[in-house]
Amino acid sequence: MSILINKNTKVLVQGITGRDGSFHTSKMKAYGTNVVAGVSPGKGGQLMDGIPVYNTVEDAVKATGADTSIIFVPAPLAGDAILEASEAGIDLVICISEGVPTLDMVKATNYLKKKGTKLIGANCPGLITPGESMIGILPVDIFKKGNVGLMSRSGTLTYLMVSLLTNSGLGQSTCVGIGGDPVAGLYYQELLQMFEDDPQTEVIVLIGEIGGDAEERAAQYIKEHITKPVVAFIAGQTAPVGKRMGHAGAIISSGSGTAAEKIAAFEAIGVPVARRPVELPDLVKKALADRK
Amino acid sequence: MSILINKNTKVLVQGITGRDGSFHTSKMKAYGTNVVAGVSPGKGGQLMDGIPVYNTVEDAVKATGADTSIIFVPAPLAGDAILEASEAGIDLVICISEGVPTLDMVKATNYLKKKGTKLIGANCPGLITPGESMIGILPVDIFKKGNVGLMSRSGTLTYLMVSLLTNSGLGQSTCVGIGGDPVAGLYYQELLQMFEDDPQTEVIVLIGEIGGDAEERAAQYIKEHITKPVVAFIAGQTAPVGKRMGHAGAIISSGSGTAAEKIAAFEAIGVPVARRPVELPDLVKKALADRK
Amino acid sequence: MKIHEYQSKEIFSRYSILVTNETVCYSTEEVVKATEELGLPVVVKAQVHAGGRGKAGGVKLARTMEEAKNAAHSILGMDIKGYKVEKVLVAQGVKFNSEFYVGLTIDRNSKSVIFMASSEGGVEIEEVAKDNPDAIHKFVIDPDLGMTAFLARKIAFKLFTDFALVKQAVDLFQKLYQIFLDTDASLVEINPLVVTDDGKLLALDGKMNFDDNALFRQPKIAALDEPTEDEKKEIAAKESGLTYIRLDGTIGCMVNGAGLAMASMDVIKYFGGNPANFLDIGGSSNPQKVITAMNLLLSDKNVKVIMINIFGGITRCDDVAKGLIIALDQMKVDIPIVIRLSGTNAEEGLRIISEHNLPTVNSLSEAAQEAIRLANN
Amino acid sequence: MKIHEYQSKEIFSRYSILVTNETVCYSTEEVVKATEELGLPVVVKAQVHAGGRGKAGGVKLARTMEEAKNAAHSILGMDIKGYKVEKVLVAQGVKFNSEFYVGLTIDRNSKSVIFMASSEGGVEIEEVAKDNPDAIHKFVIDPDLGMTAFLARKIAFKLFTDFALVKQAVDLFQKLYQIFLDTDASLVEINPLVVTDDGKLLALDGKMNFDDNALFRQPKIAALDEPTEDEKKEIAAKESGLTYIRLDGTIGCMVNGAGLAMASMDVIKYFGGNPANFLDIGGSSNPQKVITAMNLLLSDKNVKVIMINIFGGITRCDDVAKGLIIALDQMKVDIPIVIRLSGTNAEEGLRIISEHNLPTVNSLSEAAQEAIRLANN
Repeated sequence: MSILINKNTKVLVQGITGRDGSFHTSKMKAYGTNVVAGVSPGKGGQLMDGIPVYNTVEDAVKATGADTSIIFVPAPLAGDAILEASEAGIDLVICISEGVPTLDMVKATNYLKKKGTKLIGANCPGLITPGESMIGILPVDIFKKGNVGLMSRSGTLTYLMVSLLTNSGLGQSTCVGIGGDPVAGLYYQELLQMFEDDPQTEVIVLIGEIGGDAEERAAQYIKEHITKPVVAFIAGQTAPVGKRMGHAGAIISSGSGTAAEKIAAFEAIGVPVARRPVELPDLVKKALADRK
Repeated sequence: MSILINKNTKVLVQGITGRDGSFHTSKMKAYGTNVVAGVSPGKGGQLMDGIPVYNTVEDAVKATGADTSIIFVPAPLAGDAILEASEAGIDLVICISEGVPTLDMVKATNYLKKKGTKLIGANCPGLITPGESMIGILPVDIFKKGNVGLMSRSGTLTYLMVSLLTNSGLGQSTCVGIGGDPVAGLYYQELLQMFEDDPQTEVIVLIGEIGGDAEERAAQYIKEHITKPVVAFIAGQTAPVGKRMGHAGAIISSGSGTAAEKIAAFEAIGVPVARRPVELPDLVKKALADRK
Repeated sequence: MKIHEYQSKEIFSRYSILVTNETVCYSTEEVVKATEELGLPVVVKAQVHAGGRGKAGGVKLARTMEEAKNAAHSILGMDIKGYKVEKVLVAQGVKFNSEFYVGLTIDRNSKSVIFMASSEGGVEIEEVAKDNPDAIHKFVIDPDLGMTAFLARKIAFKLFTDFALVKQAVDLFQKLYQIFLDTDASLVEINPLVVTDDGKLLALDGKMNFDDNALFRQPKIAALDEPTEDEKKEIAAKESGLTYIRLDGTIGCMVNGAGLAMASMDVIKYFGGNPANFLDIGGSSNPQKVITAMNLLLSDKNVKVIMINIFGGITRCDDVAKGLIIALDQMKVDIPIVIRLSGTNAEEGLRIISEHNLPTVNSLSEAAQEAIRLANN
Repeated sequence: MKIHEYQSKEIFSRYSILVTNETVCYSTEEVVKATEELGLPVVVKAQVHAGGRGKAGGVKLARTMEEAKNAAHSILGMDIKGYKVEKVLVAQGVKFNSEFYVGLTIDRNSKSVIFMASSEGGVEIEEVAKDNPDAIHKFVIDPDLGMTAFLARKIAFKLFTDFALVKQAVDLFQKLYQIFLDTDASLVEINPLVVTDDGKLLALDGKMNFDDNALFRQPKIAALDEPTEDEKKEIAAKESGLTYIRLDGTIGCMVNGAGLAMASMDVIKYFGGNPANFLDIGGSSNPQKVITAMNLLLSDKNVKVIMINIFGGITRCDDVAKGLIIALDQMKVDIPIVIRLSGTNAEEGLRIISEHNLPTVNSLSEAAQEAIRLANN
């Protein structure tokens, strides 16, 4: 088992003929991801790395039965692409595009909620169920099948964390990059519940960062609903107030959204927080050993 | 039994302090309708005919548990009033106001659908379950408890029809004025199903008029889903093309929406159509006698 | 409310939709001048609030100045479905190689704005709807999303294969939807939408109708109204709280309620008579309203008899009867009147009317038959 | 992106929201002239992109011309939280009897625009949020409905009992939401919103921030940007595909990825060092980007050592190493560099770097400790 995706997931790539879209499509395909279709308006009828390209998501879904979509279109068009995927009946949308206007995400997330479509991102590296399916831009070599469920607001930091886990013999069930934007799709709460419900996952790693209060809310949710052990890391302990640290959502606004608050929230409910990335594997091992 | 309303329905009046609102509130109350609250922004705290007035629907619902709302506010404000009622958790909204802009109704009906709120109108006379509750501007004296379920796009024509039925000894389960606007709330299809499911109702009267193809769709629905006898009347056999006959929705557009088409649609599926109002009671009696 | 083609295209232009170069003209001289400025060929088109101008001879292509002059001469003053042509639109001839239909309207069933598109442009869409309904693509627009780029693309791919045209169409469709919302339209139509020889989408003709209920918040649109004489009467009636529509029969009708008014006309027709009008006086017993209504009926010289049909509901029949008596006392009515009252306090109302020596009848059928008898006298 | 108070109020004015009569001034002379025109009393307010102006002495009431002059003199040139005051706003004094707070922002949790309102206006809202959170009313705005009249009324009734004020507030709140949407704002705030002596709602102060991701479609807003020198550097970096934020430490950091960059800074801090900056060079191995990044780091005179931390993902470490070598070959770097590579092809990358006699370390902790040692040398 795993969460969200597995080897049967039928993937559609929106923006498949673009530079990033075509590059990562080939990478995904090479990993074994079941990429069934691409969409690129005006390029319907072409083939990209053997994958049929359609003008609209509706056409692609009708022709191939794709149930999951990954979006590589430029940020100004990403909100529309998310809506198109949802309207065409896609179940899970992964938006890689960085720089999507927040109000576009407000509109998109609101619509997807009504339609029951799940979204990951925008501004995220995607997700992977090691050995089965990778939908995103993740470096597949560092992942290994196992029982750690991981979610993170960051990209390369996640790769570092996953490397450390894998090198310590800790494989992963599913790793989800939830993205660095203030308004995004699936977040800690939903993913915590999915990992809780996933038999393969035995321990959950949550990698947060400054900005907003999602980590505090996650702590509350863990306290009330999660029985599996959780280990956390929070980036940005040295970030100044009022500056966006690379991610649009990583900003401390007048005294709220600091790493210290988030770390305190987790530790208050008994979730260990690694102070440095290198501490993570041991904390995970300890959590596994300590669990009832 | 009855449909939509009964003596337990707790009614809130939006626009209770206006000329029409106050007049008809007293009429409803006199009939025995359970009017529990009124709303009139800026007049919260007052009493109208003994009924407490609130500034917002939310306040009124919290204080009184009202589940049904009737709207008497001026047409430009009616769309907002419908939304307010729905957002505050009202189950059934009856909008009397005439002249509501169509795009306001598009917005309102779309929102209500998502919220699961039922709407009757706008531009309608309301509805009555004789002997239990009247929510609208209907002349209560002509109604009599019985087994005819009636729905109509018209006001005074309905009163005439109901008089004829009552005078012939045919009482009514519930009579619903669905209103004369092109975009309206509950329509034939939903009400036909409610009457079908209502044990008290033994025969259904449908009073239609020119404009749109709702009657044709109703005929199709009756054919497929309704087992109880239905009798119809269609107003506007002499209406010219391209003119709105009083009701915003009563217009024959380039050859569609004529009375002849609607009558033909009903007769094609065996629903008798009265040519003159006076023929209705006998057709209803015959339908009751003929039913299996 | 309807507006003329040229007014619709002025609105399109404001949203940067490409339309023909064109000028409105009120005389043959103006047509000549406009043709000189625009250059030949031109198309001269009657500007009236009626469909089927082409079939009626209201649209003419002019390849020479002589033809332009003749077109102007023959079209100006022409009568199209009861509308007198007082102005024509002189539009620069455009070379194009395909014609499409696009339109937006309200769909009662989905309770939404609907977008219609067809490759069979340039002909009356009602005919396409009858002969080849599958040729019209219909798309319900989700009010929460509006005309998204992806929906516009989905529609555009139904009409075009050339992606350059698809991109133009996406922009055009989004603008049309915006126009629909911004103006509280009930219909926005381009027919035909053409692809010009240089690959541009251009609105060769345009049509817009508006939601009368929303005109209060659309003062700029309301200002475009050009009612005919009959429509002016209808508007004046509306301002007095009456709904009046003139027809061509001999029996003037005065009824309370729109549905009942239609049913009353139907009953007259059923017995072989012809109603002279639709007239709904609403729910009031105000004598002034009755006087206004009477004056409306009497202003129609075809009216031979007046049939009054009132159903007392919230309004009591005795009140209505009193209003009627006061009204009739104050004016001279020299044609017969048939009065039928029923509903709340009908007996009392009938008594009041009888006391004033006015004829009353007991049923709508009787009223209609009596009115027909009197009209045929 | 932030704009000044006076710019926010100019936008409010365009939507017919009442603001104080006011003039922006760049010198004491201009302040005197503005005061003459506006009439005494006036309020002189520093225009800088920093909160807490009042506490810093950047806002002064002037009842006489002398006071106005003094206020201008003391405020112009003042430093507020690192921002030099180059202009002041001279605003006509307004008599008012109550102060409120209203603001709109994005709520991450509900993924919607949220409206905040409080009767405790005129003080910093963050303080109210801490001391008396119940005094702030929060309303999530349904994106499908927007700021409906009923929602605006619901909010207004929380602040006002006088219905005349409620009606004004409804209009004001709907306009503020429209401004938020129209400008792709991330924050719109009026604090305080006052009730003037003649019963009008007036924005005494105004604040707006904007979504950087949406500036591409907001050219008028983007044109209002007035970056400081540090911010100009950040913007220039952004244009080269880098995210750079200057801090006040001594260890220059160059990292790929925002989260990793933050974590690297945190590790430096963990071992007692101080990062000089946040610098995310993204996912590229382009030598030009490395050169630009190096130049950014070297332009900061506080930087004593450079720590490079790269995690190879899709980008391979050997490619990054080659980019680094080319970059370092092309420029003179006279401070020590500590390089840490890991992830895809890290070994090959480290070999390439070692061949060029550059120091490499094996872990982030080691890199941080080595950098601190070198910085303290």
